[in-house]
Amino acid sequence: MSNAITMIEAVNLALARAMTDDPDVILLGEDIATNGGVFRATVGLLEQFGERRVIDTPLAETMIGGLAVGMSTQGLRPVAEIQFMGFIFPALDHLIAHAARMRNRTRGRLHCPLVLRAPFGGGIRAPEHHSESTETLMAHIPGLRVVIPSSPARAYGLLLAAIRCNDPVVFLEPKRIYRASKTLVEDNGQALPLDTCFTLREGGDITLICWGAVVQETLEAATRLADKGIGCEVIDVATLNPIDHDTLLASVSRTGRCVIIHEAPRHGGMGAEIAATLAEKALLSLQAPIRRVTGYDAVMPYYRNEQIYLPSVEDIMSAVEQTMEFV
Amino acid sequence: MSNAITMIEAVNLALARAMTDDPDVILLGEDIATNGGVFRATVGLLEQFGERRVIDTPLAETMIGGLAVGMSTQGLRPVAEIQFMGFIFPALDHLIAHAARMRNRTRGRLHCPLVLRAPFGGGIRAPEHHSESTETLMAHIPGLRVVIPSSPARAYGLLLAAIRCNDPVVFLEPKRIYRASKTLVEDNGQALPLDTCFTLREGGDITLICWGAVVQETLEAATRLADKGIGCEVIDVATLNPIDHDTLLASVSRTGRCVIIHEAPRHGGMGAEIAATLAEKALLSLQAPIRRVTGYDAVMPYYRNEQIYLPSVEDIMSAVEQTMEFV
Amino acid sequence: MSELVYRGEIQLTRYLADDGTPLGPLPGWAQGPDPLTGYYRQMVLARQFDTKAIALQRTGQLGTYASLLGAEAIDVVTACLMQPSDVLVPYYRNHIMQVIRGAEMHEVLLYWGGDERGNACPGMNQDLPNCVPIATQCLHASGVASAIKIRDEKRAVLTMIGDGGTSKGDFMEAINVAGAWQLPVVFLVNNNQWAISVPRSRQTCAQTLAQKALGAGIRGEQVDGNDAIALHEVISRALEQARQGKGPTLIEALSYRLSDHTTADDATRYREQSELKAAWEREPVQRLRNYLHQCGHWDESREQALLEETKTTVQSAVEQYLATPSQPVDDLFDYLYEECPPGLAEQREQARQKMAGGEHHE
Amino acid sequence: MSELVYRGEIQLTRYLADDGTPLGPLPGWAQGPDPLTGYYRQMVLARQFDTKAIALQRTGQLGTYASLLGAEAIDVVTACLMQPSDVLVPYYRNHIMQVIRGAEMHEVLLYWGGDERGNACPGMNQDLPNCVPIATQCLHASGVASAIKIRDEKRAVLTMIGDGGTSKGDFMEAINVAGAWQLPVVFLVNNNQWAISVPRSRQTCAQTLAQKALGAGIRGEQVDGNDAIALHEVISRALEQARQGKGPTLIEALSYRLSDHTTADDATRYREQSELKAAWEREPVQRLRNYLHQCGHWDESREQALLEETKTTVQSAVEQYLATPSQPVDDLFDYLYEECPPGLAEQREQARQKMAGGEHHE
Ligand SMILES: Cc1ncc(C[n+]2csc(CCOP(=O)(O)OP(=O)(O)O)c2C)c(N)n1
Ligand SMILES: Cc1ncc(C[n+]2csc(CCOP(=O)(O)OP(=O)(O)O)c2C)c(N)n1
Ligand SMILES: [Mg+2]
Ligand SMILES: [Mg+2]
Repeated sequence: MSNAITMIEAVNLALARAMTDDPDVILLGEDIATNGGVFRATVGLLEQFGERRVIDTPLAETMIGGLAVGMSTQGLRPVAEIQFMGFIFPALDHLIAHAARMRNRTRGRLHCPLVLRAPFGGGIRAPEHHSESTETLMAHIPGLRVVIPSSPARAYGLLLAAIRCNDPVVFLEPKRIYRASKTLVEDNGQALPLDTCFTLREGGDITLICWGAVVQETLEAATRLADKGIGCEVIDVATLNPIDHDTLLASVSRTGRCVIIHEAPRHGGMGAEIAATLAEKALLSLQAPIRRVTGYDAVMPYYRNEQIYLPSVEDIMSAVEQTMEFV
Repeated sequence: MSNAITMIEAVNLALARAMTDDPDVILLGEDIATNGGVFRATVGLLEQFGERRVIDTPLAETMIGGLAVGMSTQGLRPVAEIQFMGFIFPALDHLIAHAARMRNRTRGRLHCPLVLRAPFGGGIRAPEHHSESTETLMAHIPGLRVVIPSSPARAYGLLLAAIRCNDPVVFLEPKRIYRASKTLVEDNGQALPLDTCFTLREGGDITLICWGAVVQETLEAATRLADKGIGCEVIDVATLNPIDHDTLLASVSRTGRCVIIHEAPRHGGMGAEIAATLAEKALLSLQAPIRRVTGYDAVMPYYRNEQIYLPSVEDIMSAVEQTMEFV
Repeated sequence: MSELVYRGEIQLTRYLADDGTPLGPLPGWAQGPDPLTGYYRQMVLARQFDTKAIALQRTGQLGTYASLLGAEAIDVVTACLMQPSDVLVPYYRNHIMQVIRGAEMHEVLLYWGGDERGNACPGMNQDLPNCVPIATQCLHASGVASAIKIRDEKRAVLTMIGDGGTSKGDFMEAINVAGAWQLPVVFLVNNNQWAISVPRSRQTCAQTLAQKALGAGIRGEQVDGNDAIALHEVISRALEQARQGKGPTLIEALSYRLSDHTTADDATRYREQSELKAAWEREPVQRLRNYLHQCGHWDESREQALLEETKTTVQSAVEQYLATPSQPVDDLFDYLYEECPPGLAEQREQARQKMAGGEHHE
Repeated sequence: MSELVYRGEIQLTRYLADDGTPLGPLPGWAQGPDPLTGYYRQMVLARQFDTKAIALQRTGQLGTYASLLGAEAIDVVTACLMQPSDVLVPYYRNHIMQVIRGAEMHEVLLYWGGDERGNACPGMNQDLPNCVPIATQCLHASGVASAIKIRDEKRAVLTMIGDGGTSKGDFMEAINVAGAWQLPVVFLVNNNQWAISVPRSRQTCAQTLAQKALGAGIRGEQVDGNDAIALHEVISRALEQARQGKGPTLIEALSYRLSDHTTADDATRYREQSELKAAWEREPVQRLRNYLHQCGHWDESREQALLEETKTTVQSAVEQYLATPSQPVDDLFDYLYEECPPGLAEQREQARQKMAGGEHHE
């Protein structure tokens, strides 16, 4: 059966499916059980799977990270929720110092098949600390996989993949598009690959590389630019570590032009890694400098001004046009 | 009076000078008082400045970060030590969510003039977690300054600058070269700028950009390459946020070739930011792809194998030679 | 063979029954009209403010807002007992406390209206701004108290935290170091029984939150957080001990979150109406009004006048809030570093153009 | 008006005086040769191992090493009381514990010799590896215990931590959730009085570390960590309660770090010789030997035989350690992900060439 559902519903569907398929999958986090999560990602799962498997934790993110590490060494597959990415920092120690290293440290004797989910990004008029994009902090860490869906179908397929993966996965959900659109998602239990980008639109003039909520703006910009005769290839990177550089490289080698779009601050953002790798490996194909359309290197403003901070369709179009004009 | 001293002695000298000049400078950390720090960075300071200003804390890094934030809002200038960078993660929340934002959050009413010092990097045969380079995690954060000295004189001048700066500064000390050499350092109380790179060697053929302990290997490679007729310009970035892109750009525009060297993993390392910016702004000057010589995207191995992980003089020479051969 | 090496105890202080009648002899000061009528006036103001803020949110004129309904006595009594030279390190539910400490009411609205100026509050001196990441403020409070102790001053720091927040390491590290260093700080737990949807009983199996003090070796006590008289006694003593260099205290104030967690929350999803109803029988404003009525310090006409007066105060704050123009685009950039670095200045220029050009770049 | 709402107590258990004489009646089991002579044998082995490891470090054949001198009774008794199906979550000072749990002694040396295989220890089943970041292991222990509880198994988890580590939020969050969820876990604090150079008294003003349990609402007790009989009593009870679903226990074992913190440390910089000397009067190995002598379960000839035997055991482990070739370069890359991703495989190839070419590329 397939249904038109939102991205948050797709997350819920994938969780339910994973829990049905595998009794070792358990959920933990703040307000995820009775309340079904502050965004309702886990709604109904307590009723369906019981309180042994859908667990409201005390309020402590370091603890959530540490518990997930301990549980996963014993063969459980904890899917832990951090309520907002702005509160993930206390859990980083356990992700970096333990989850990412357990298999390596024990030469394969133990491993940490855990998933840490967190909504992230701006645009929902939330209070301070509820709108940041700090995926770089995790994507830079060897051993962690960092995955970001940008549609209901990819949320479903990638979350299933993340849960089944025997490596620790940080699964970041762009909450601005939790309910942006409904699309058909078949609950067929099929995972999507964690090691490939998704080409969402083909085009021959320029490659637009993006992830997260700005995939929407990027696609919109591509549509509008098509009217102006510019053919944009739009690629959703989706997995930021390890990155599927091959797909990106193939596209940019063909188009010769590239704009990278993300919401995180530019300085040291993952756009830099992509641009650096492309510039290294495709230098001779490049017909113009690779531009980045990103958040500013400033603190995410409180919500009144957040639209100034977020990359807009116009920002993307302008960057594309400038890149196209470069000779 | 100027004396030939090691880098760790220069750190000690700068701390003593700053404390002498300003009664608001206080030190806190684990084992920094009676023991003088596990690397002896703070040796003698308890005796000189008393236990009100040189404070052994309970064992808790989150606490060290949080205390420093609180203290600094009241006009103290805490210089906190994290014993090893591998234990900095619990303090990140206070750095990212508070220190980096306090001025912005209060529209200038309060600020956090704190310094967080931590030794970092590999090469001293230390146990697990004692050898990593995770500067990206802090350099990516708007509002934090990240400074890395690579000689006794720069340690002295940059640490003074960091302490006097009204922004929060993460001061990372490459411990492999704590005692690598002694050079003359004048205790003249003069700070070095936090917003410029340091050109350590001039050369016309290629620009080598680096920071931290590998500055030594880079300089050594440059010397050896000079014998082969390759003129290397060596630039120590020193401050990773905000980066002085102008100096880098000017050099690379001139040489047309560039290799970036750092110890941190490549993926999402700060080398990517530098390469991406150079490739964007100096594309037409580039005669060859910008290569990065870095740590692997793997966990830092235990010490028996750490030399495999660390960039070597030969690695740098080889990257330079390949870059020079590119046509 | 076992020997007893440690014993710790926790006391609960209360003076007024749920309906405002004294449970026994009261402290002398509580017989007169001051400071209790003053407290009462502020508590009513707090409640008016709260009602209005929720209305603004419901009509799209304010962002997500965290109500203080049920915490009026704790907020007001504490703020009134603090001296200007003391330092408040608030959490995100201390609206009236901040106003009493020097914030403008419209600034509080600006904060919840998504404007950084609402956290600036020049009137608050060295007080810290609102703190969203749970429990982190406790370490800041210990840091502020360290500064005071290092400088040998006679000032107290007070910080507030919710029941949920006491599960977090930051809180426990903060009370521990406060004990180790005998810092002049008071940790005030607003135990309103819920952390969003998680009840107090699920945070910890400790019978009281106050006993967390025993783990840190510091004084800990419980107080009825709906009882202004008990709050006054317990908090003033703790503040005074802090100022006198007699070390930190952890106070657990028993209250009840009468509202949803925030306007983004719907508490009917997870808690029983009956529990809420019962809590309304114990609430602080009515209780103090009853007591003041019994003493003859309050009557219906004063009540009406107060309602008028507070309505006007709130209304004028709302107007000032609504009339506040947004910050200029430069303000996104100019407060981050002491001096805006060149790269950021470039981005500021881009942002200026983005706004000026209505998004139309060349 | 105040009423008492909570009272908590901490007991200290000990059976043997410093010189090994019973302080009163002993448990029945402690009269026979077993398990005490077994404990004693392992404690002597531990000490031999420790001496040898330090010697290896001093001669450049081992990296920085953390001595267990003074913690032999805690390590040995605990390890012997744990069942194979229980899970150990060690810190970095539990060498003999790991050996008793199934690690090979040469693996322990490999770990301190900078080789990941020293943390692999296939013999340790589901036990966790050495943990360097202080206190983080406590949360892992609670996580492991959660898995056991979720699966409704009758197994216990035990984790160890130092006195210094009890100041860290991880520890406090771990004991709190263990209480909230009534997890089958034992937190064993090796209070050896020092955290590198920081004395126990500076970590906290709590009179005991055991009372931190009260803050979490769980059982807490002190035990003489130099007294094998007391350790056996207290730890076996706590493990059994955990296995029976009766919840967690925090045990503070009072010991003394007779060595430097690690071989990289020089304790004479910060602690008095007299304190160290006094501690040697209470140390666990001599104390148990004295007791066993008194009972007639031990004598000089057995002692000599044991010393010979343990020396041989240690020596052969050392030989095996020194004969172990380094890991191939691929091992830097192959254990990180379940499957090595393409980008990393490329780097592996570079590393292979770097090593093969003696650093000469192309
Ligand atoms: C570190 C962190 N985690 C999660 C949140 C999201 N959050 C905001 S309030 C709250 C519950 C707080 O409950 P409590 O401490 O009891 O305070 P109350 O709001 O009830 O006054 C949560 C989980 C947060 N702000 N910070
Ligand atoms: C999070 C963290 N901070 C600092 C260190 C450095 N360090 C290693 S051992 C130690 C002292 C630990 O003392 P204690 O907990 O009493 O254990 P002991 O070594 O005395 O057994 C410190 C500070 C660390 N390993 N981890
Ligand atoms: Mg609450
Ligand atoms: Mg210790």
